[in-house]
Amino acid sequence: MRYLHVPRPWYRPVGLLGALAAVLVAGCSGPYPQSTLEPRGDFAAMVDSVFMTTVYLAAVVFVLVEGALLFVLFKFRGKPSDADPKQIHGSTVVEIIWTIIPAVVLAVVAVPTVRTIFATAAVPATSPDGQPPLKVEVVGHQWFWEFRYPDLGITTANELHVPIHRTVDLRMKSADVIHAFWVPQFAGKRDVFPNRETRLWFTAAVTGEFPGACAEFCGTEHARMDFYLMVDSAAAFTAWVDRRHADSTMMYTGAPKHAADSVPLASMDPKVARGKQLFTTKTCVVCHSLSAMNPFKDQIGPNLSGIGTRKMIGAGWLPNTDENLREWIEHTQKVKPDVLMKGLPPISDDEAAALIAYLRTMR
Amino acid sequence: MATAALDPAHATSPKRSVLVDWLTTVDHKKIGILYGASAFIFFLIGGLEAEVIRLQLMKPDTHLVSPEFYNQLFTMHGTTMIFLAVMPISAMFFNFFVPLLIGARDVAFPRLNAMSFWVFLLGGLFINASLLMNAAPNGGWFGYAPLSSRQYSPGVNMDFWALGLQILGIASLAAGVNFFTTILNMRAPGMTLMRMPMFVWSVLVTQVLVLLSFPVITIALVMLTADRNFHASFFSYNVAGGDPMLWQHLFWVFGHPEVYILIMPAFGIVSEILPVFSRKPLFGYSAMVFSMAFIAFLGFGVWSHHMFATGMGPLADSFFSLMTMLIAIPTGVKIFNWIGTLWGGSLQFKTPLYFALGFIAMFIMGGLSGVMHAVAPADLQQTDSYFVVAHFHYVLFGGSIFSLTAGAYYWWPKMFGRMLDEGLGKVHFWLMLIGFNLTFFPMHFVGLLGMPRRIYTYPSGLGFDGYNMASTIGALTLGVGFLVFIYNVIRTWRTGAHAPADPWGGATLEWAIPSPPQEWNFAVEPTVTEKDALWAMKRAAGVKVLPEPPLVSGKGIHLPSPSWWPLFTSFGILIFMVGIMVKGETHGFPFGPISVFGVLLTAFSIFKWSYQPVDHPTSH
Amino acid sequence: MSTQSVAHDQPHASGGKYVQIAVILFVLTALEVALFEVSHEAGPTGFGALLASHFVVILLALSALKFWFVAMFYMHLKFDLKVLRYVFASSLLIAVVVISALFVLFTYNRTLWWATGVWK
Amino acid sequence: MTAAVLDHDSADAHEEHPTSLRIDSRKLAIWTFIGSECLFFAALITTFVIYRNSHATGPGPKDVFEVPLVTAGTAVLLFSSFFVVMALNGAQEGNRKKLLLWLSLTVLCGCFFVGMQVYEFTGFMHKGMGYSTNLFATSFFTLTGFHGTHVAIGTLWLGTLLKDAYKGRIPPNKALNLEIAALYWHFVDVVWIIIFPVVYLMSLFAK
Ligand code: HEA
Ligand code: HEA
Ligand code: HEC
Ligand code: CUA
Ligand SMILES: [Cu+2]
Repeated sequence: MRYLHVPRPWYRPVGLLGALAAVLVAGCSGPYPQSTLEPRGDFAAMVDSVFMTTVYLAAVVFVLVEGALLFVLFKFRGKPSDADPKQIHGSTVVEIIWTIIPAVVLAVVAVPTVRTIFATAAVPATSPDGQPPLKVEVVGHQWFWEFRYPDLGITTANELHVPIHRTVDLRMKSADVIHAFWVPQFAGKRDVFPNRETRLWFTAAVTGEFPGACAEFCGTEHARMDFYLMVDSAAAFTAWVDRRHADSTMMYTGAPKHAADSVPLASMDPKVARGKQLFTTKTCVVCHSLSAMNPFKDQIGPNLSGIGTRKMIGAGWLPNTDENLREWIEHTQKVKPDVLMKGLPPISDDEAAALIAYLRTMR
Repeated sequence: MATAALDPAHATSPKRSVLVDWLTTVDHKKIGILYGASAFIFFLIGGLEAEVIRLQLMKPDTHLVSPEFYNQLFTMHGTTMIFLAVMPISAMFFNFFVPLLIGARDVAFPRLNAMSFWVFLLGGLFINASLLMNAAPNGGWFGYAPLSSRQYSPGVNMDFWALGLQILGIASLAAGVNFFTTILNMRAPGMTLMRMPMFVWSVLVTQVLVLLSFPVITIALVMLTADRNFHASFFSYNVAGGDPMLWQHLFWVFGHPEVYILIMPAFGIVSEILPVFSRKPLFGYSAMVFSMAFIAFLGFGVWSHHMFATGMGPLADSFFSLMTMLIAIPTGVKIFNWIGTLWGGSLQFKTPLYFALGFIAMFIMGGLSGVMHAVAPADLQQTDSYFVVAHFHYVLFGGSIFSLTAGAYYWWPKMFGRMLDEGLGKVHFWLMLIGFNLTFFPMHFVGLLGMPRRIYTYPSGLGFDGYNMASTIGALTLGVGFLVFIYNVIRTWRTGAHAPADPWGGATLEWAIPSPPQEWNFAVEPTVTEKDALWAMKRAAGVKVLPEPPLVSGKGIHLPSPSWWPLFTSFGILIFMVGIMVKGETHGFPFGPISVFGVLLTAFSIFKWSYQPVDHPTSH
Repeated sequence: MSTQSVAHDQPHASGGKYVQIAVILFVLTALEVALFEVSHEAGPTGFGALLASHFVVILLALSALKFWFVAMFYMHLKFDLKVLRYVFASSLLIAVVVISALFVLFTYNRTLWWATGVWK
Repeated sequence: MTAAVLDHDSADAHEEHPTSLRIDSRKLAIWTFIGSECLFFAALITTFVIYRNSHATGPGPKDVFEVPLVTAGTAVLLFSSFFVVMALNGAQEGNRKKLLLWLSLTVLCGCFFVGMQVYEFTGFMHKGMGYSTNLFATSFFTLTGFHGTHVAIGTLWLGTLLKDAYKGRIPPNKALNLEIAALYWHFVDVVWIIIFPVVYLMSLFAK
């Protein structure tokens, strides 16, 4: 079985970078959920280890060279009246020495670098849990993330669920401009392009909720193109997948179990029923699907399956409260200017409340 | 001064108003000052943009500026600082000092030189005009396609950027040809290549980089303009299969050499200052020359280190990783040789030395974070985070700006004939050193803690808050530092001590002539017998400072005559580009009447120019 | 204005030489086109096919040769100052390196990565 | 900017101050410029090579290229290189007749080449290949158009020199004026030497 990473304390590198750093860190207390210094998966751990090698070496070089500089400053202070010092023009021997030493240092860095490049290049054939890697298609949109699980037949947005100890095999592309997928605690960045597929992989070693972000400048709302990585236990993941399958609307599967849709309109909570109608009349349905098994690809808006219980809305930006949801639905362009959710008919507080009630049934 | 009456330029040339004088000047010193003044104003604009950026990022969830305006701010900040501040401030030193350092009367092509300046200025004004129209470029300083394509950037914002950079490129290429030729061909007798001051070497290497890298961005910009305005699709995938990666490659084939264009002159300036203030020649002259040439050469083989996250595959990643690391070796050689120069010297702690030492100390840090970027897997975590922002400000500000400031304090007396105040200079230095580190050191941390760059705000709860607050305080400190500098300049402009010809005990030829130099530089052409030509002369004369050179009449010395044509040519070029933007959206014939007029004006001016006699004796 | 600064009296090629070069260049171009025709029409085997399989290389070599003749003789690099040769040669070197590197990056980019296996 | 605008500094225009390399600054400058131009065309050629097979929409190389026409253009350009070198020879010898003859031939060749391209391009348009029809077309037009612009500028430049020569303003001691233009002209020729096989012959050859 492959080595699974045990998280290291976040303060470890800080000690290296000196007193100033310590002062700064003291002033800036954690936690640091998006830190690259706390790897929680194998890919990030490999990267972290080669990074730490360079940090240590750089620290040594830094201390020696800056030390030499400081020494010179204090040692060779002169006065205007001093006689000229000895005029030295150089020394070949010294020159050769200080060419070779850095070369050696760099060779020491180069070896783990190349090794890690190759080690991280290809996705492992099997996961530590013995299963084949979980395929996920990532699609970057201005400005949200779409995640498709081709083998499970489901689509979701802005919340990537993966099981612990299962290697995730990400195949990524963009629906418009270039974005970059980044969950710092699990893997480095990978750009997503409109015209080619890029790949990335990682295996989560702990469960929990971890923020991720778009790291390539992609237009007005680049700052707010975040998402969450949800690492579930194996059982929780299976439950989540079942839920997604079951929660698909009648339209597509004919046999929904949980969603409000399974209840005939007449017997539904009237507010929910109204929301369900509004979802169509207010054109939401044009851009959004409520079904994780939506066969229509490339919709304009994020898939809303399970939106009722998602942690965040607005691409990992706003907590998913009724209040925020209402703001979002009524004043999208104020909450997040320029997003493509525009041109909706005006929506009153009442209607928004109904819509929210309906969306809350999407669990 | 008694000799003032002898000044023949005023005695005999036809009386021209001051304005006309500056508009038509071909004197490399005046052009240098023009470069410096415009570039400094652009620097203040870029700095002000940075201050707004910092105020916006001071606290989480701030809404000081809109997301759209924030994007314009950092794009303009980056573009301004690189193309309109650091490059032209360097150009100020090239212009003013290269001819003086090599003992020449002027550059090889004085009118071309004037044109370079005017094209640069008009290009800079053109880009900045977009701010007034509320349509400043908003796609980042490397304008990645397809975000910069018409589809995703429908306004004129990125037209300003693409066409503006195109204009600036023309200025740089013309200057590149000019200075390359000047340095190789206009040296005073005896000034062999290996006797040239290190600054001149750095300029030569810089020009080689300009000449070989700017054409690539020119073509890339032509293609971007074609995409945006002529319905092409070089970089937009959706129309006919174009590849956004091509833009990235072309941009960085230019972009990486460009960062060395920004740092080479800084290397040169420091290499001039350290010997003078340690009273000891530069350690390892030839190693310094070769390392610079080597850096420049390697600089053309590392561009893809900006693209590790694009997934180029392990072989390409490894190649570019290793090539990038190699650059640390020649750069290390330079650092060590500077320390070697100081070693055993008699350090005179004047302001220029402060800044030069600040440069070395800060640049090492920027270089080390550069090497961390070069480690491709680690860079996957660092790229597009604030760690990169920290890296490049350590090399650009800690490197280029520190060194250029050192150069300003060092050469100010020669340029303007007044000494800047030492006390204020040192206040400036400490404010800058502290402010700089307070601004940019925390960015290493906040980057590693996961803060992406180019975000207009961030939520609290990710641990970014304190670091950003520190950065903002640092940036304001930097601002105060520059206010002190401005105050210093204003205060000493009229009341500062008069600068003697050789205030620092200089090693190079510019200190042999009066401060400021007379129009013809050297009344008698110097003959050079050794490196550090002036030190050699002083040693031969057995003195520490040569006697003040008298102001002399330049009777009979031929100087290039002023000309309007460079200015008109520049306007032609500007009008051509504006024409593309204005008429950019029509099908059919790509160039509208405005562009055609621009081309005609350019052609006409060049024609008149090439038939205009080139020189006039200073008196008849 | 006297523009002719100190003349360096190196031997220049003569008119006769220029004619020779012109002929060579012409022949080489004809060769290129002929080569193109032959390999274009070529069947799967035989001399034509052999040529066809090395078409790109041969063509590049021929144009490099032409390039060399023009640069060396018509542009006088053979007789002129060494510096000029260095200026041109180093620019060409960088240009060729950049072209080749970009070509490789674009052509083999994906293969290099996917070739490492497992991506299926 | 071409060397037409490269003027002279007084300092090196005078005999008492020979230049450091003992050559005229303008000659060094034009070579520097040519070096820089190598990178211009490198970027353009790279783009073309990368995109030459991107013609899913609209015509591709096989549908439009006419080798005989371009061969003629190539030959003309090669000859013009020869002509201009002969003209320079004439100028250096002070042989005005020779100068005028060969120089006018050169200018004619330039005009012919530009004409050839205009004809070729119009033909392409008629075959349904506009500038933005597909990427092959766009990069083809950009590359050859850029080259064509160079030829046009060179022709204009040589034209003004022809006028000067006609007025007897190119005595042997000013042959350099022509030499510089000729260097530029040769370079433009040399670029075509690369373009012809790479763009035409090889694209036709590829599957
Ligand atoms: C003045 C400009 C300048 C300079 C000089 C440098 C110098 C270097 N840069 Fe930097 N760089 C930039 C400006 C500059 N850079 C900019 C603007 C960007 C960002 C662009 C953008 O995205 O907007 C960037 C980005 C950048 C990246 C891409 C990061 C990313 O976006 O993912 C990389 C990656 O390799 C890199 C590497 C280097 C290296 C290795 C050096 C080396 O040259 C440094 C060499 C110096 C030293 C190493 C220190 C001294 C040496 C010693 C004391 C010897 C001993 C040392 C060792 C043994 C290690 N730089
Ligand atoms: C030489 C180049 C250079 C220089 C000198 C600077 C100087 C500064 N830079 Fe900049 N910077 C870049 C080049 C440079 N930068 C580039 C290339 C980018 C990338 C852009 C992109 O992503 O596209 C960038 C991006 C960048 C960012 C990241 C933006 C983002 O990604 O969202 C930030 C954030 O803090 C920043 C800050 C600063 C600050 C505070 C200064 C300060 O050092 C400025 C100090 C100067 C002044 C303060 C002006 C002078 C003083 C006055 C005008 C007096 C008035 C002062 C007050 C009112 C206080 N810069
Ligand atoms: C024109 C297309 C369009 C229409 C119509 C539309 N939306 Fe959206 N919606 C979007 C887009 C695009 C986003 C992603 C915005 C972003 O975060 O960048 C979005 C995001 C959302 C989100 C947040 C999802 C998340 O996970 O971040 C909710 C909730 C939502 N829309 C609800 C609605 C409702 C309710 C309606 C109808 C009243 C509606 N939308 C109509 C395009 C649309
Ligand atoms: Cu998507 Cu930034
Ligand atoms: Cu770089």
